[in-house]
Parts: sequence; C-alpha cells; structure tokens
Amino acid sequence: MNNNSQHEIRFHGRGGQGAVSAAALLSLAAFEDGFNAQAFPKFGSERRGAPVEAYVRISSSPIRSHNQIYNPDVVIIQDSTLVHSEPVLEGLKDDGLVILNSDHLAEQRNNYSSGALWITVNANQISEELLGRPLPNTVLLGALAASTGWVSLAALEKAISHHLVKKGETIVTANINALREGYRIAEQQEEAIS
Amino acid sequence: MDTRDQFRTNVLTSGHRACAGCGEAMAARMVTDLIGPDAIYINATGCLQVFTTHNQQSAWQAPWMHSVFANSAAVASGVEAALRARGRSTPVVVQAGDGGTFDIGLQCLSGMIERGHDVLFVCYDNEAYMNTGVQRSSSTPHAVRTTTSPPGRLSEGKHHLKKDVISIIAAHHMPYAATATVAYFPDLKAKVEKAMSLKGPRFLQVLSPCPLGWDHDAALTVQISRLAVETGLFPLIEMEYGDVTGVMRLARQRPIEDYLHLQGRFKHLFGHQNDNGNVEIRHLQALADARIQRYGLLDAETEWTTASAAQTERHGRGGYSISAVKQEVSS
Amino acid sequence: MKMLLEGSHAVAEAVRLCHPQVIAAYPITPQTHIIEHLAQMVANGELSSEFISAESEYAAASVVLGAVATGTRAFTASASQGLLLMTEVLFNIAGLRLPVVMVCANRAVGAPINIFCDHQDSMALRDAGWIQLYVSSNQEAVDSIIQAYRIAEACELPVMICMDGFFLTHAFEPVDIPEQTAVDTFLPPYQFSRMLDPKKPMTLGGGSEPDNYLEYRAALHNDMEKTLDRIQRVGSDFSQQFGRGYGGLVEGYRLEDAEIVFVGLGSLIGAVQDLIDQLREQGQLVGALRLRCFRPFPAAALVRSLSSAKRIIVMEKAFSAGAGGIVATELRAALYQAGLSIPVDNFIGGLGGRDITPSILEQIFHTSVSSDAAIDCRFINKDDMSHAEGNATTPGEGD
Amino acid sequence: MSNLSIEPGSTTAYHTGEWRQQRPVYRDKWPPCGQSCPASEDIQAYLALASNKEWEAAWRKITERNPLPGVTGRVCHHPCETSCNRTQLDTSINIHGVERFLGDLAHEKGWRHERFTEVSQPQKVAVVGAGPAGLSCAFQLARRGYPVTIFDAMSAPGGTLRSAIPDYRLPKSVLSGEIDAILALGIELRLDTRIGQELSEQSLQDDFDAVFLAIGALKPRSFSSIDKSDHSVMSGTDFLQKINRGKSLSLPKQVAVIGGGNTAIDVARCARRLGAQVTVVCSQDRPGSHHGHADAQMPALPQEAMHAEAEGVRILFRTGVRRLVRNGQHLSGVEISRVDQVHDRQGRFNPVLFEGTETFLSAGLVIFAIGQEVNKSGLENLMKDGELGVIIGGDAAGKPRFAATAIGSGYQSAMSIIAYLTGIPPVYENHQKTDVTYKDLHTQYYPLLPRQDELMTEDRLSDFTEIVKGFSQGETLCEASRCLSCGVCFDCDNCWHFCPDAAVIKKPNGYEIDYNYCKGCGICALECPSGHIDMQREVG
Repeated sequence: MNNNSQHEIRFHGRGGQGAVSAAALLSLAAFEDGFNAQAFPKFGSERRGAPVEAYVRISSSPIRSHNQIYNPDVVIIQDSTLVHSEPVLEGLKDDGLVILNSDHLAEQRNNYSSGALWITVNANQISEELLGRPLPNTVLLGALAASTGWVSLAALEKAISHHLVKKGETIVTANINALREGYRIAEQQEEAIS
Repeated sequence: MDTRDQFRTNVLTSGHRACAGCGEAMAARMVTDLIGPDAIYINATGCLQVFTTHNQQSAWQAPWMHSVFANSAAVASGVEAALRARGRSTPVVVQAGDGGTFDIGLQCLSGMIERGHDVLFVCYDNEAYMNTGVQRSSSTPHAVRTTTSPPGRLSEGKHHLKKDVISIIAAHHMPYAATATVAYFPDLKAKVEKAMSLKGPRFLQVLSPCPLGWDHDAALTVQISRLAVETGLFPLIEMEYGDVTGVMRLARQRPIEDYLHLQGRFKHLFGHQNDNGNVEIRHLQALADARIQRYGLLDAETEWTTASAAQTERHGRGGYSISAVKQEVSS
Repeated sequence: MKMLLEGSHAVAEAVRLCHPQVIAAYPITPQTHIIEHLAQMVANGELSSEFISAESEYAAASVVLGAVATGTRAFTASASQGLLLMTEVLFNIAGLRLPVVMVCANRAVGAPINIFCDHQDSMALRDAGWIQLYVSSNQEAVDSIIQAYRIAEACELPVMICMDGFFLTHAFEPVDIPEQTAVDTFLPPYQFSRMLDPKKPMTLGGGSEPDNYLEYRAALHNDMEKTLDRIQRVGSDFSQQFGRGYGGLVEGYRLEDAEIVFVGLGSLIGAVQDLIDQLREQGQLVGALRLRCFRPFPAAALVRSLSSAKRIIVMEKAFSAGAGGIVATELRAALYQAGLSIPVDNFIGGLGGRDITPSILEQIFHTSVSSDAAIDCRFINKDDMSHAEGNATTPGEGD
Repeated sequence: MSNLSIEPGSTTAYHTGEWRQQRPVYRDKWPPCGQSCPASEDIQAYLALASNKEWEAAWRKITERNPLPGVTGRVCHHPCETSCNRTQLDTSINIHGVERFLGDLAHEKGWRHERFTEVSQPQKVAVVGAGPAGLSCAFQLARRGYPVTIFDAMSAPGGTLRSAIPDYRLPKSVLSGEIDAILALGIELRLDTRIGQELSEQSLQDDFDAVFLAIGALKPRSFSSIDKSDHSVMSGTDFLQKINRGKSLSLPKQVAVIGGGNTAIDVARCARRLGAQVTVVCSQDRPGSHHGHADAQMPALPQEAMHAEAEGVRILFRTGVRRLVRNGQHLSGVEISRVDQVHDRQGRFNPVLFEGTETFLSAGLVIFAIGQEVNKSGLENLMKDGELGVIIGGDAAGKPRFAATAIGSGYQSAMSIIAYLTGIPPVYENHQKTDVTYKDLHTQYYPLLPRQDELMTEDRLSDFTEIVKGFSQGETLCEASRCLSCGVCFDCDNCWHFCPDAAVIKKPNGYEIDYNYCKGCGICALECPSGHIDMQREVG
C-alpha cells in the first residue's frame, strides 16, 4: 500500500446499509489510533435504497480540505449492484483497493479489471448470520482494517462499542463479531492473492 | 411613573394618542388594569402599539415590548420560557389586534397554544386594519365597507364572512378561550380574572369598536359594543378544552338594524334603489340568528344575562352590589 | 477534551457549555442535527434549558428575542429559507439591540430549491445589523460560539455564526471541546441590561418618527463598527486562555511576501491553503486571506493585510443578483477608499453545494494570473467543472 | 443606548386634552323624588346610605328636613313614589317603607337628634300649635340654638297626627316617641294653652322675638246647607278625635260617611272596626279611573281606599248627598244621587247632581268628612297681614293638608324666622339644580328587581292594631338598593372604567376629570347610569 501521509476512502452504498455510519466508525477508529480523521457523507437527503456515498480522510497531519473525495485510495462498495449503475471506480488511484460486498468472488474481479486490488467479501451473508439482517458495513470495515492496516481492529471495536452503545450490548457484540469475521476473510484473501 | 390615581396603577396611562372614544384603548386599559403592573406585556404591531409609544414616549407602566406584527405570540413564548428558566412566575400577556390574531399572527398564536405556553393572549378585535387606514381583515364582518372592500356597482362591501377565530383557537384543546366586549365590564372582569387564575395558554377576544373605522360617534363606543352583543352578532362565550362552558344569554334580541344604523361602515346597505342592501341586511340578521341559535343565547333565562352583566357595581357612596343584597335578603 | 464529532454535535456541545436557558428552533437541513443534539441533551438532563420547538423559523427567532429580552441567554439555529423567513425578526433583534447568538448552517436559497451549501442565505442578511462570523472548521465553530456570546453580551448586538452546511455540519472531525470550568471563566453569567422586569418596568420597541429614526439607525451602524475591536479582543482573550486563535477579524496564510492573494470565507479555505502550499512549492508568491468577520466589514484589517498584494482573487459562494460578488465589491471599495488600486478578480462558485475542487482552484489561479484586466465577476459554471475534472484547461468564458 | 428603552408613563408629558372640543362635567341633579317631597327630604341620599347599611347616617339625613320619619313613613301620601323615575323601568321604590324602617329603628336604638350648635341664641321663638308644622319648625330652630316654646290647646302634642289619624295607621307610641326625641332638644312645651284664653296675644308678642303660627285647620266645614239638625250627625274630625282619645263609641248598625278625602276613609275604617256597616259617599271618581278629570278623582290615598274596601267599606263614587232622610228627628238614611260635575267653572268644589238618579241609603249615623277650616279666633291680631316676626305655616297657611307638607312648611318657616332674626336671606341650593328625567338615565345598568310592599296583618277588624307591618332590614336594603340615584353619582366606576384615556381619576369621595388628558369623547356622559355627567362645548 502507498505510504502517503493522507489516505482517502470512499464508501458506496444504498440508503439504509450504513455507509455513512461506516465512514463515521472508520474515522472514529483512526482518531482513536492517534490520527487525524474526517468523515462526511455525500450531501443529500437520506432516502432508503438510493445510492449513497461517504468519505473518510485519515492523516497524520491536520486535515484542512473539506472537499469531497475524487481520487480515493480505497473504494468500499456495500452493494454489488452499484457496480453496474454508479461510477464507483471513478478516480480510484491506479494502485487503489476495492472492497466489494458480493457472493460472486472471482467474477466481479474479472469483469472490472484494473490495476486495483480487489477484495470481495460476502458481507450480506455474514451480517445476516451474525446480526440477523443484511448490514454489511461492519464486516467491510473489518476487511478494510485487514487489507490496509490503517486502523487497528481494537480501535474499530472501541469505535463500535462507543458508537452503538445505545443499541445495546447484543448489537455491539454482534457487530464486533461481524467486524472480526470481515477482518478474518480479508486476511485470508490477501494471503491467497499474494 | 404616573401615580395620579390611588386606586389603580394605570398600566396604560394618559397621554396616548388614540382617537377620542377609542374602543381598543378602552379595552386595553380595562384588561391591563385588571391584570396589573406585575406582568410582562408583549404587543403586536398595530394601533395600540402606535398610539401608546409615540415619539419617545410610552403610555405603559409595566414592562412592555413590541417586536413586529406577526410574532407577538412567539415572543411571548420566549419570554415565558425565559421566566420559567429563571424560576419566575410573572404573568405574560400578549396584546394584539385582529390582524395580529386572525391573520398574520395566527400561526405564531397556534404554535404558542400548541406548546402550552403559560400566556394570556388578548385580541382587541376592531374588525379591520385600522392602523393603516381601515382595510378589511379576516375579522371584518360580512358586508362591511372598508377601503379594500368598498361597496360599488358590483359590491355591497366585504364578500366574505368574519372568521370564527374563537372556535379555531378553542380547537387547540386549551384551558380557556372567551369572547368579551367593553360594554360589559363585570363580564370582562370575570373573564380576565378567570383567565389569570388558570395556567397554560389562554385567549380572550375583546370586541373593541373603532369610531374611525366603524364610522360612528365617539361617544357611542360602548353603546355599539353592547348592541353587537344584544343583536346576537357577537356572542359572549367561554370555551374550555374545546367545549362551550359558558354563554351570556340575551335578555332580549335586538333587531340587527339597531346596530347597523349607528355605523357608517354599514351605511351603503340602507336607502338603496335596488334591494341588494336589503339582502345583505337580511343576511346579517340571519347570521345573528344563527349565532343565537348555535349558542342558545335566548334559551331559558339564567342569572347571567346581558341585563345582569351590565349592572353596575356600587362602591363607596351607597355602595352595595345587588348580588350581595340578594344574598342578604335570602339569608 | 479532544473528540471526533460530527460538526453539528460539536456545535451542540459548544452551545451546552454556554448555558443558554432558552433554545428555540425549527428543523431545516443542514441545521437539523444541531438542534437534534440539543434536544437530546435537554431530554437527557445534560442541558438545563427550555427547548422550544417552534412552529416556524420566524417563531423560533421570535422566541429567542423574547427570551433574551427577559434576561436569559438563548440560542437558535437555521439556514436558507428558514433564515430568510426569520429576516424580519432578525432585523428587529438587531434594532432592539438584543444579544442573541445563532448558528446559520449555510445553505443555498431557492428557487430552485436546493439543500446544499453556499452563502447566499446569510449574505442576504448582511444588512440586518448582525455580527457575522464565518468559520472554516468545526473547531472554529465551537470556539466561535463561545466567543460569540461574549461579544454579543458586551456589545448588546446579535451574532450569527455562519458555518458551511454539510461541509462542516455533517463532517466528523476531531474537535477539542473545552472544559466547562474554563468556559465559565471566559463567559460569566449574563442578564440583559434592559430586561423586561416588573420591578423596573421599561418600554422596548416603541415607535419612532422621522425626527429620531435616523439617529437610531446611525447608532446601530456606529455601534456595529465599534464591535470590530471587541471581536478582535475577545479572539485574543480566547486564544490566551484556550491556546487557539483565528485571527479575530481576518486570518492570513503565507501572506509574508505574497503577491497574489486568495480571499475567501468558510470551509473552502482549507483547500485553498493546500493549493497555496502546492503553488509555493512551484515558486509562486501566493497567500490566502480568510475573511472571518464579514459584518461588521473589517475594511481596515483587510487593507492592512492586502496592501502589498499585486493581485487579489476573491472566491465567493454568494452574489448580489445584478451587482456581482458581495465580498469582492466591498473589498474593492475598501481598497479604493484606502487609495490602493490592486486588481480584484471575483469568482462565484460552489453554489448549491457544488464542490470547488482543488483542480478548479488551481484553474482559477491560472485564469487570474493570465488575465490582464481584473475579472469583474465570473461564475464558475458546469463547463469549468467538467474541464477541471478532466484536464487543467482554463475555465470557460461562458458566464 | 439609553434611548432604546422608554421611561414608563412618559406620555403624560403630552396633553391630549388639547384635542378636546367638549368637556364632561360632573353635576348633581335634583331627583324627582326629592323635588316632589313636600318636606324636601334628600331621598336619594338617604336611600344611598341605607343601601350601604349606614342606617344611622340615613336617619340623620332624613331628619335634616323631617324629624318625624316614623310618622311620615306611615301616613305620608308619598308623591316621591309617584314621581320616581324607576316607575318607567319597572316599579317605583318603596320609599316610605325605608323611611318608616329608619324612623322605627331610630326609636328602637334611642338615637338622639343633635344640635348643630351648643351656642344659645338670644332671640326666643314661640310656636303655636304642636302639630307636624309646629314641631318641624321648633325642631329646626332648636337645633340651631334658638330657645323655642311650643303652645298647644290640646293636652297632648301632635295636632291632627294625634287627633285625626287612627291607631291602626299610626300607633300613638310611634308619634310620641318621635315627638319626645324632638322635645329632647330642649324645647319647652306648654299644653292646654289657647292663645287669647290661657295666654294673651300681647304677651306672646312681648315675650318672644318671633312667632310661628301653626294652628292647623281644625274647624269642620259646615254641612248646614244639607241638614240643620245635629242629631245622628257628626263631623269626621270630631269622630276621629273621640276615637283617638280612646273614647268608646257605640255606633248604629249602618253608618254613612260623606266625603272622599283621607279623613273620610279613616272615619269609615274606624267605624268598620267598631262593627258598623259603612258606606262612603264620594262625589269623585275612583282613583286611577280613566274617565273624568284628574282632580275629579277621590283625593284620598288610593291604597287607603283599597284597604278600606278590603276591610268591607263600601265606597260609592260619583255620588252626592241631596238631603238627609229623617223621620222627625230620627235619621233613617241619606238620599243620594249621581254626580255630574265635581267642580264649578271657577274650579271650586261644587258638585252638580243629576236629577232622577235619587236613591235611598239607609244609615243610623251620618259622618261628614268634607273638609276643615282654619279657626282664627283669638289670633286675629297676629294673623293680620304684614305682622313683623309672625309667620303662618302648615294647614293654617292654606297648604294642602298633608303631614309632609306641614313638616316642609315648618322647615321653610324656621328658615324664614332665622332669616328674619339674623337678617341673612336663606339659601335654597336645590333650586339651582336641573331636573333629571327618565330619558337622562342609562337604565341598561340597572338590574330589574321588583318593588316590595309591606305585609299586612291578617285580622284587621277586631281592634285598632297597626295593620301594615314594617320592613325587615333585608327588605329595606333591597328597596334602597333599587334606587336609580337619578342625577347623583353613586360611585359605579363606569366613567372611571370606560375612559379610554385614563382621564378620570378616582378619589376617596368620587371622581375627578383630568382635563389635561380628556379628549372629550363623551363616553362617560353617555354611559353614566344616573345622568350625573353633562357634556359642555369648549369655548375659545
């Protein structure tokens, strides 16, 4: 992965899938790890099912820009159908990373060949098993942590505990389990690729 | 401070520039005298504000503020919230005209009531925009001549009906809403006192004749206010939580012409070649009849009739109220 | 304590520290999160305020008007149509000299309706008699709210903190939330001097005549101008106590020997500063000046900071239809009044939430330096944007 | 920034009174009750005091003019009630009921009259006649410090009040009580003293600086034109005197009373109480009847006539006596006829009888109650015109023969005597006041409340006990409170409440208009219930 002092992550999802929350959790975790961080949604009113974008900047120096992210280091795609309808890969750095929520692992990678590294996680299935409904965001954050190392699993767990505290211990635990599962799968895949 | 009168504070004192015989000045003086100086008064834009605070002089002898036309109920909400935050229980009173109540101020008033602010909102209803030179408001009664509802070849004055604002207000399911008018001081007094004894949003609609806009002799202000009641055009009612809980019954119903004749704003309805004017007079009579029927103003006579409400209290010299006498006699 | 918070949440935290006894608001994107957080704090018992859910922004402004006149500290927030709906009341608050503090989560104004950021809403109220501070980060928003109460209460004039909707209100950023004790020291309890009080009855908001109205309004202008000092002083007091400062009225960036200076307001300045760094690396003598205080207009401070510039580029997210960029126009007047004839290029962009990307900023720079005559007023239109995303050509002429 | 708030009440620096074109003025009017009262009582004032339960003050207000309220409350013909404006609203105030209550209460409580001065004036006044006029005059003089001696031919004071009014209308105890209270002011009373007999005219003139002659009209008008015999015939005054002296009379079964005045009715009712069947022959119409002239109505008080009829007295209206029917000396009855005209062209009482309407009325006794005349015998010198220091009053002055008229006459005479003695002319303040009629009132402000009348005893005929019961305190209060206070402020606060300009200032004793601010709208005048406020054009 690149060694720039600033990382930019772009989330693509649909309203209700938790892309904005995921961005917030990621920035919280990075902040917990001692970095400067910034998270914000692509602005608009929230409509369930509509395409959603969210952005995260992680940096060792203060972040001054409030621009949206046009050249991300990482793109996290929470819904594989978006690959067909939205310019999800636009501006992705040549050596970027795509983390895709899908059950067709190889196929996706082949159809959209680029210089980027693709990690595919069946986050819907995992979240369905662990959370009882398809909420892929924490699974994918685990995958991000595993494949980039920009944030620690511990910091993400803390962010989840903090952020979801109101939803009760069961939800927190399930999400942490989902996070860990995403982390485990991505770790495996990366090993397999490399 | 003006301390000429040892029997009251004169919350609204002399030197104000209302027209001679102003019903609103009279009503406001009555209401504020009954509430007293230990209250905070918020005033909407209008005649009352203009004639009481002219040229760096104020006729008010209580804390008083005017902000703008439409927002008095909201300002009062803020005042009341601030008092609550400071642990004070100073009463908060809004004074507004019919424009500031029926029309431009209705939204803020509705919000204030819905949020349950402990505020008495008093509307001095003179049935048009008098401050700007007599334009029709939604309080202007049917067939009235104003500068924006002028009678002409195709018109007999205002086409639309007077908005039934008391019902709108009472529909908020609020503690107290009542109508009153200057002619019946004992009734007005009872209503102000009742309103002041309650908590939460309260509303008083006080019919206040305007010699200028209604085009009547300055001395007739009280007389016309009385006739508005006695004809049935302006029922005096009390509503609590949306239900009518009190009406002042009429000792007798006066024909509508008795009321209309005294006022220039209805003059165009009389002495017509065609009978459009007569139609409108009959329409006004029908409106009065309908209100009498709706509120049962002529139903079985009770103690509380226009006659008894108009009765005078006797103080000092020969001072004995008739109710006290009755009590004495019966005991 | 340093935390990573959504901007709206950070604002709510700052408001909480100032102990407003009355809060009134009406929801409007992108301000809504601020009042949601405050409502939650009140519901949780973390903030002892009367929270008034007004039935309109007009009423919300009126509620805080009444509350401050009754001797409490109060807060409200709004944006866009809501702010404009408040207009009458906001003028009135200033005319009554009530120290109200509000946040404007800057948003475009319809039609067409648009919920995203620009400055057309607060700029439209520039003549209302409110002090307007435009902040560039959530940290500054937090700090400025605390300062705003002190300024407002010292000057008996209202203060509007303008923060970019979404860019700031919806962004999670690290923010240092000051300690309550520190804020209490900085901001002692306050009661309005002309308070509505039966013990000392006074008449507020009485009528005026041709005879005296002008003197009232002239006094408003003069008193507004006098607040420049106060804003500066409160800024330095704050910086002394909390170790953070924003220059008071204006904030310069690499101005030392700058010949070309970007001037802007709000959160855009971060991207501008990034560009300055980049251009400086290329050897360009550029700098940036952020206008923090727009009302009162800090003409002297601007002239002082810009007197040695050769060219000034003003980036604005608002305009006066039929007249052009507002800041540019006022800046030109200030420079002219000071006898300086520095060309001022005026670009209007970022309207309705459109991002002013780094590459657009760069193009603006090049367009500016390559133009002989000063650019009066140019809208950065869609063609410019598409060009910007593709390659670095100059912005189109179609404005 | 001090100008951002305005001082409270600062508009008072601006005098809106300059706008005014007319000004309201508080002005006491002269209510019709007081105007019509022969004794000039300030009725409105004492009703106001009574309505405030200030009983003693109310009694003192009456006794400023009338020291015999217990008497007049019973026997007065009360023109005040006839003129009362309230009659047009619902029914008149029962003024006499209040008056009687106050008189009786004073007696019960033992309230004493006060002298206005403790100084004793050097001039002495003689009052001849201890009837209502004489007592009234003596009372007024004594209160003002004049030594007064009353002379009366009778052996008890009271004049006709005692001799002519039966007990069932005026108990002797009431009369005596009030007379005693008058005499308690230090008046000397010399009874059984006839001028010209026990005391000479000359010594009266020598010993006193002024003389008031209130000798009444006691001589019964002669009925010799009808019948010369005096068998089974007597005058009403003689009859009443006998009864009032407590003489027991035995009457024939049927008695005819000739006359239509109060004496006739009193006689008839007394005779009724003595067990006779009584018929009154009255040449006038029934009071309140429609036909005929107003002064062709029976002069007796309507309610007295009603009481009499209720007690079984038969009254024949428009009926005159042609002759007495005798069988030798023995009286068998009266021949009566229908009356055409009561008065002749000169307005004198001179009934004309219709021929052919004669009827026979059976009677064992005929009592003539056809009026009295003044008996001047023994007083011929004093009663000469223009005699200095002598004033004639009461019935003797030819005034209408009512107790209240006599009392009023006594007051006026006392004032004249003082004016004569001091040389300072008397002041009559009321005469400068204007009238107040029903249309001057704003009756909307008065609740409708019916008049209360006194209750009657059930068994009236068995003896001479008083038949009309007095008011209770509550009834009195209620009647007093019904007073409209015509033309006189009763502190209702209307002007104070209604003034849109706070230009009416309330004071402990009424109101004051602050003309600095009054804009002259006229509302106070229009809304004043009692018509106490006048509007005047501003001049200059």
